[in-house]
Amino acid sequence: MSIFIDKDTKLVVQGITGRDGSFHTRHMIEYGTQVVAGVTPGKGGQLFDDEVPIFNTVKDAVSATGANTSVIYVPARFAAEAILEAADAGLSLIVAISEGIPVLDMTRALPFVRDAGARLVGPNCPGVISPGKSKAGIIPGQICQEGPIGVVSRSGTLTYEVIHQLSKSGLGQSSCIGIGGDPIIGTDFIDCLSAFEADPETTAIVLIGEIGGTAEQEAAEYVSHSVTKPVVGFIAGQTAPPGRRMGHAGAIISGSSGTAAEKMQALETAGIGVMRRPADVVSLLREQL
Amino acid sequence: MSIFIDKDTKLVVQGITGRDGSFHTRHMIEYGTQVVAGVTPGKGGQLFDDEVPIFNTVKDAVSATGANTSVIYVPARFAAEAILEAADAGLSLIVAISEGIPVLDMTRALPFVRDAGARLVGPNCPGVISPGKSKAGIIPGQICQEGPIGVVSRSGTLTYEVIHQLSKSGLGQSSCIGIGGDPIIGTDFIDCLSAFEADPETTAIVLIGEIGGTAEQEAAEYVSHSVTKPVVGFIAGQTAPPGRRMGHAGAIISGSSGTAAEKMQALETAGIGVMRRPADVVSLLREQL
Amino acid sequence: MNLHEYQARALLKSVGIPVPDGDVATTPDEVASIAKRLGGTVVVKAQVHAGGRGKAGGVKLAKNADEAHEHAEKILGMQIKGLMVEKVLVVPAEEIASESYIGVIVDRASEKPVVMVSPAGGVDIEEVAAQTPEKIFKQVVDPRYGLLPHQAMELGFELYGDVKQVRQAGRIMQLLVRAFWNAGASLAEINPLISTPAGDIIALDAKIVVDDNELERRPDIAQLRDVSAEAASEVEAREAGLSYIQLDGNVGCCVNGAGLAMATMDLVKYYDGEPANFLDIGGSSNPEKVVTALRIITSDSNVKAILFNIFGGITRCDDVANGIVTAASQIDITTPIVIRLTGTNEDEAVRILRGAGFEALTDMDEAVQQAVKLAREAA
Amino acid sequence: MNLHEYQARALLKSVGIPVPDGDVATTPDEVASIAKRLGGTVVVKAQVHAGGRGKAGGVKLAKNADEAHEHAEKILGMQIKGLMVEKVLVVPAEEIASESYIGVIVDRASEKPVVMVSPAGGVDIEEVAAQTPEKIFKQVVDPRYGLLPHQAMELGFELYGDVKQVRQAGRIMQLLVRAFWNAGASLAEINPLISTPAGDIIALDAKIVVDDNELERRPDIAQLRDVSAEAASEVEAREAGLSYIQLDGNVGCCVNGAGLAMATMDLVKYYDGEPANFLDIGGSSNPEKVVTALRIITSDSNVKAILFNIFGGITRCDDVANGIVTAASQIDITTPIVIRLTGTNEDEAVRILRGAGFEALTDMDEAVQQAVKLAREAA
Repeated sequence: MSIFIDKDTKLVVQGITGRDGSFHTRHMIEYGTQVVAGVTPGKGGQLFDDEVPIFNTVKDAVSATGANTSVIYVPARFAAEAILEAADAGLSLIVAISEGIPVLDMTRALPFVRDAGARLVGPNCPGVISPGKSKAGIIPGQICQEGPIGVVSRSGTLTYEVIHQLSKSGLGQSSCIGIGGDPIIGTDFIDCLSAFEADPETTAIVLIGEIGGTAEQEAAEYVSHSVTKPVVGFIAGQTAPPGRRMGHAGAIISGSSGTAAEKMQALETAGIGVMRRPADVVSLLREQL
Repeated sequence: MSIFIDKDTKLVVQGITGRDGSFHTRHMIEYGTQVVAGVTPGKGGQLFDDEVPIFNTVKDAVSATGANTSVIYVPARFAAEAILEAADAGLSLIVAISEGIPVLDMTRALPFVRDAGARLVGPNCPGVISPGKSKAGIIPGQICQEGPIGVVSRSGTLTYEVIHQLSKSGLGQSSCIGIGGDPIIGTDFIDCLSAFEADPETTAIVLIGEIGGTAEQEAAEYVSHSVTKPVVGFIAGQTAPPGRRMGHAGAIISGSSGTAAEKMQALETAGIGVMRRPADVVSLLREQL
Repeated sequence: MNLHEYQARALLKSVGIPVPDGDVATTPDEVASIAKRLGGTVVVKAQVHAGGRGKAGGVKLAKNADEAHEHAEKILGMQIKGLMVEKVLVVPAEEIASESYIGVIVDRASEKPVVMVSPAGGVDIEEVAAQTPEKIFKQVVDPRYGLLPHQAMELGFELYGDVKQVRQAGRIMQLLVRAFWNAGASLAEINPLISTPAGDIIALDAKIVVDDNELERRPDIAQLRDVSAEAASEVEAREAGLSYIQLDGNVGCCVNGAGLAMATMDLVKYYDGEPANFLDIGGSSNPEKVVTALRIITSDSNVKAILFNIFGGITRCDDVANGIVTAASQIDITTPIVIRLTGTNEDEAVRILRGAGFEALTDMDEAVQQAVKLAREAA
Repeated sequence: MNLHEYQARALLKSVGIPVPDGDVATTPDEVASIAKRLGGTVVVKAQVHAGGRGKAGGVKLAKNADEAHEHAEKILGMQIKGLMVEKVLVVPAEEIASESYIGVIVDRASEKPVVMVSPAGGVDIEEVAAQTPEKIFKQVVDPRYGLLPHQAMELGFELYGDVKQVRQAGRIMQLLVRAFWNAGASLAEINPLISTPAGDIIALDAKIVVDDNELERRPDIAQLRDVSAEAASEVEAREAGLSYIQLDGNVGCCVNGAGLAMATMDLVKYYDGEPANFLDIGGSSNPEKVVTALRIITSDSNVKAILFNIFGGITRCDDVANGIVTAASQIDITTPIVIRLTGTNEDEAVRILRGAGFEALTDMDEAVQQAVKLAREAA
């Protein structure tokens, strides 16, 4: 088992012929993902790398291939519309990798996605990987290993660092979800915690947060009453100055709210093992398992 | 029993101090309706006719009085916004009497009403009356009589004519619903047929349609498989020329569709007794009861 | 309210939809000068609210300005389906590689605007829908989002194979939805939408129907109304707040409420009479409206009997009675009048009418039968 | 991106929000001439991206043009929270009957913009929220509908008793939401929104923060950026596509990915060091970016050791290694460099680095500890 994606995931890649799209499509296929279609308007009827059929529209791709999941690599200025197209075509899972989507575009796109009954992961995220099964996004497959740890994170390379520490120590992962670093995202910590809690293969959960907003505090509150599995957590940005955007649009301390200290406090209060540094993940998990 | 409104209906009147609003509020109170509040921005704190408290906003009216139903008499250019305000305030039933609301306003307002979980009756309708219990709208109370006949209609005075025929013959009504003469309305024939079918007090249903659109055909189809009670129907506009709007915005034959002949045919096919003239309602009902 | 082609194309142009150059004219000289300016072959098109202008001789090709002048002389002033041609549109004749249809209508079923497109353009779209429905493609527009780019593209791929043309057509669809919204339309269509041999997509003919309820808040659109294209009596009625449609019969009807007005006409027919009109005086009780209504009905020389059918609700029967009495004193009415009144203030109304020598009935069937009989006797 | 008050008020004015007359100036003479034109008492306000301008002496009342000139001489060129004042806004002093707050922010919880209002205006709204939360009223805005008239009225009734003022304030809220949208803002606020003794409602001070992701499609807003209000190194970084924030420490950090960059800074601190900066070179593998990053880090004289922390995913370790080697050949780097690389093309990277005389580590903790130690030794 795993969450969100598995062997049955049939993926359509929006922006398959773009620079990022083609690069990562090859990696996803190499990893064993069922990439059933690509979409680039005007290239309908062609084949990507002589194997993946390209369609003009997501709708065409879905009706021809039965794709159930989309991954989006189109440039930021077209990405919100790509999300709408995916939702409109009836996909149940949409993974938006694109970074730099204006937040107001997302305030308009999200109600559409929710009305369509789809799940959006991202935007501005590394995507989802269920080691040994399927990958929708950019998380390097070679650092992952099948196993019982669920990983959910607002970050990209920091997540790889943590996954790397886990795999090095023989702690494989059920699924790793990058939920994205923007202020408004489709899937939050709680959605993933709830899915990991329900996933019989997952025995413990790693939560990687950062400064800005209150998502980690809400996740901690949720863990305290609704998650029975051990959870360990990390918060990046303990040394970040207030009022400055730390790369991610969502990583900003506004006034006195959204600091790492308050988040780490919330995790501790909820009984979550708090990592002081990424390398702590292994020892903390071993303690709890 | 009755449908949509009854003795427990607590009504707020939007536009209570306007010409139409004040006139009909008095009639509704006289009829025994629980008119618990009125709304006119800027007149909050005053009393209407020394008895009904006026509020600045529907939200205030609801929180102070527990109103569950609104009736709207504001001018057409403000009416769609009044509908949104009522839905936003959490009312479960909104009866919009106002005539002349642009149809594009309604295409935008209706999704909002539906998302809020409210039922809209109208616009451009005479409203709802449950004889002996409550009245939200402008149907003259004195022509109605308590009894077992459910009446649903796209028209105003034509409905009064039919109710008048029924009452004269001792056939009282459970509820009478004017669904409105516009192309886009909140509650359609099928909603009312389904409610009448479920209402134990209603033993037979009168459906009054007119030219334009396909609502009567769909209602007939619905009756054929989902209504067990006797239904009789009338279609106004047998002599209407094509392409001309017959008063109501929705009463227009476009090309060859929406004619009275095709609608009467559909009613007959569904086993509905078709009235040739309003006065036939009594004899047809007597046949079927 | 229907707009003329030249008005509709101006609205399309204002949102950025490509339309051919050209202009509207009311005289053959103007037509010739436009044709001269445009150069080459032009089309002279009658501007009337009627379909089938081409078959009726209202659309003509002209190789040069002189020929355009000749055609204009014939077209201006001609009658098409009973409507006098007072204006013509002069545009360059375009070379056509393909013809499509795109339109936006308010759809009752989805409760939203719907964009309809078809690669079978240039012909009556209702016929396409009836004969080859598989050639019609639809997209419901959520008014909270407008026509989304991918939805426009999806439709565009049904019309064209080349992605550049798909994008052009998609853009035009989005602009058409905007024009539809700007005008407060219930219908906006381009038929045909053509592609030229050079590959450009152009709107060759346009039709827009505006929702009458929008006119109050859109004075710019309201002033496009061409009263010369309507019956004078209908214009007068509208200005008085009455809803009136002239028909061919001899029983003049004056009713409160549109449904009851239709049912009254139907009942006239049921009793073998012919209604002369649809007339709804509306819900208000203004006696002045009744006077205007009677003036309009009596000005129709076909009318041989007048039938009032009033069900008092908001409308007060005594107000209507006063209106009838006032009208009778102001207008010389020779046509017999049958009056049916029931409901609010019925008794007072009967008293007023009797005082002025009118009879008043309370039963609708009885009144209609009497009016039909009187009309037959007078004919 | 923060806008200056004078820029924000221009945006408010452009959508129709009433703001006082007035203008921006860069010299005392300009200030005097604006004050003269305005007549009466004026306010001279420093234009800097910092709160507490009043307390710092950056906002002064002047009874006439001469006094305005005097004040301007002092304010122009002064430092407020480390920022030099280069411009002042000169506006008439308004008589104030009441002060309110209205603002629009993007709210993460509702995933939508939220309008916040408070009758306690003119003071820091965060303090109001902390001390007297019952004085803050909120309305979530569905971006598909905008702030609806009744929602604006509901908020307006929380601020004013008079329905005319409620309508004015409600209208201003709707316009503020429009300005927020037009600017691609993440925050737009008017504080205070005042009522005058005559009853008018006016925006006396305005603040707008723009979402950086909006700037690409809004060149009109992007050109409002005041680079003089930013550290030169941060401007250079942004233009090179790097995300850089200067801090006070001595360990310069160069990392791929924002989360890992923060975690690296945190780890420096964990090992008792002080990070000199946040620097994210992003996901791409362009060696040029690495060169620019090194140039920026080395230009900070506080930096005593440089730490690279690269987790190769999309970023290829060999590209980063090439960047480091190129930079070392172009820039005279005397600061010790500690390099940690792991992931994509790690082996090739190590080969390149060793070839150029650099050591390469693979463990993050080890690298951080070494960099902290080197910085301490050099200090």
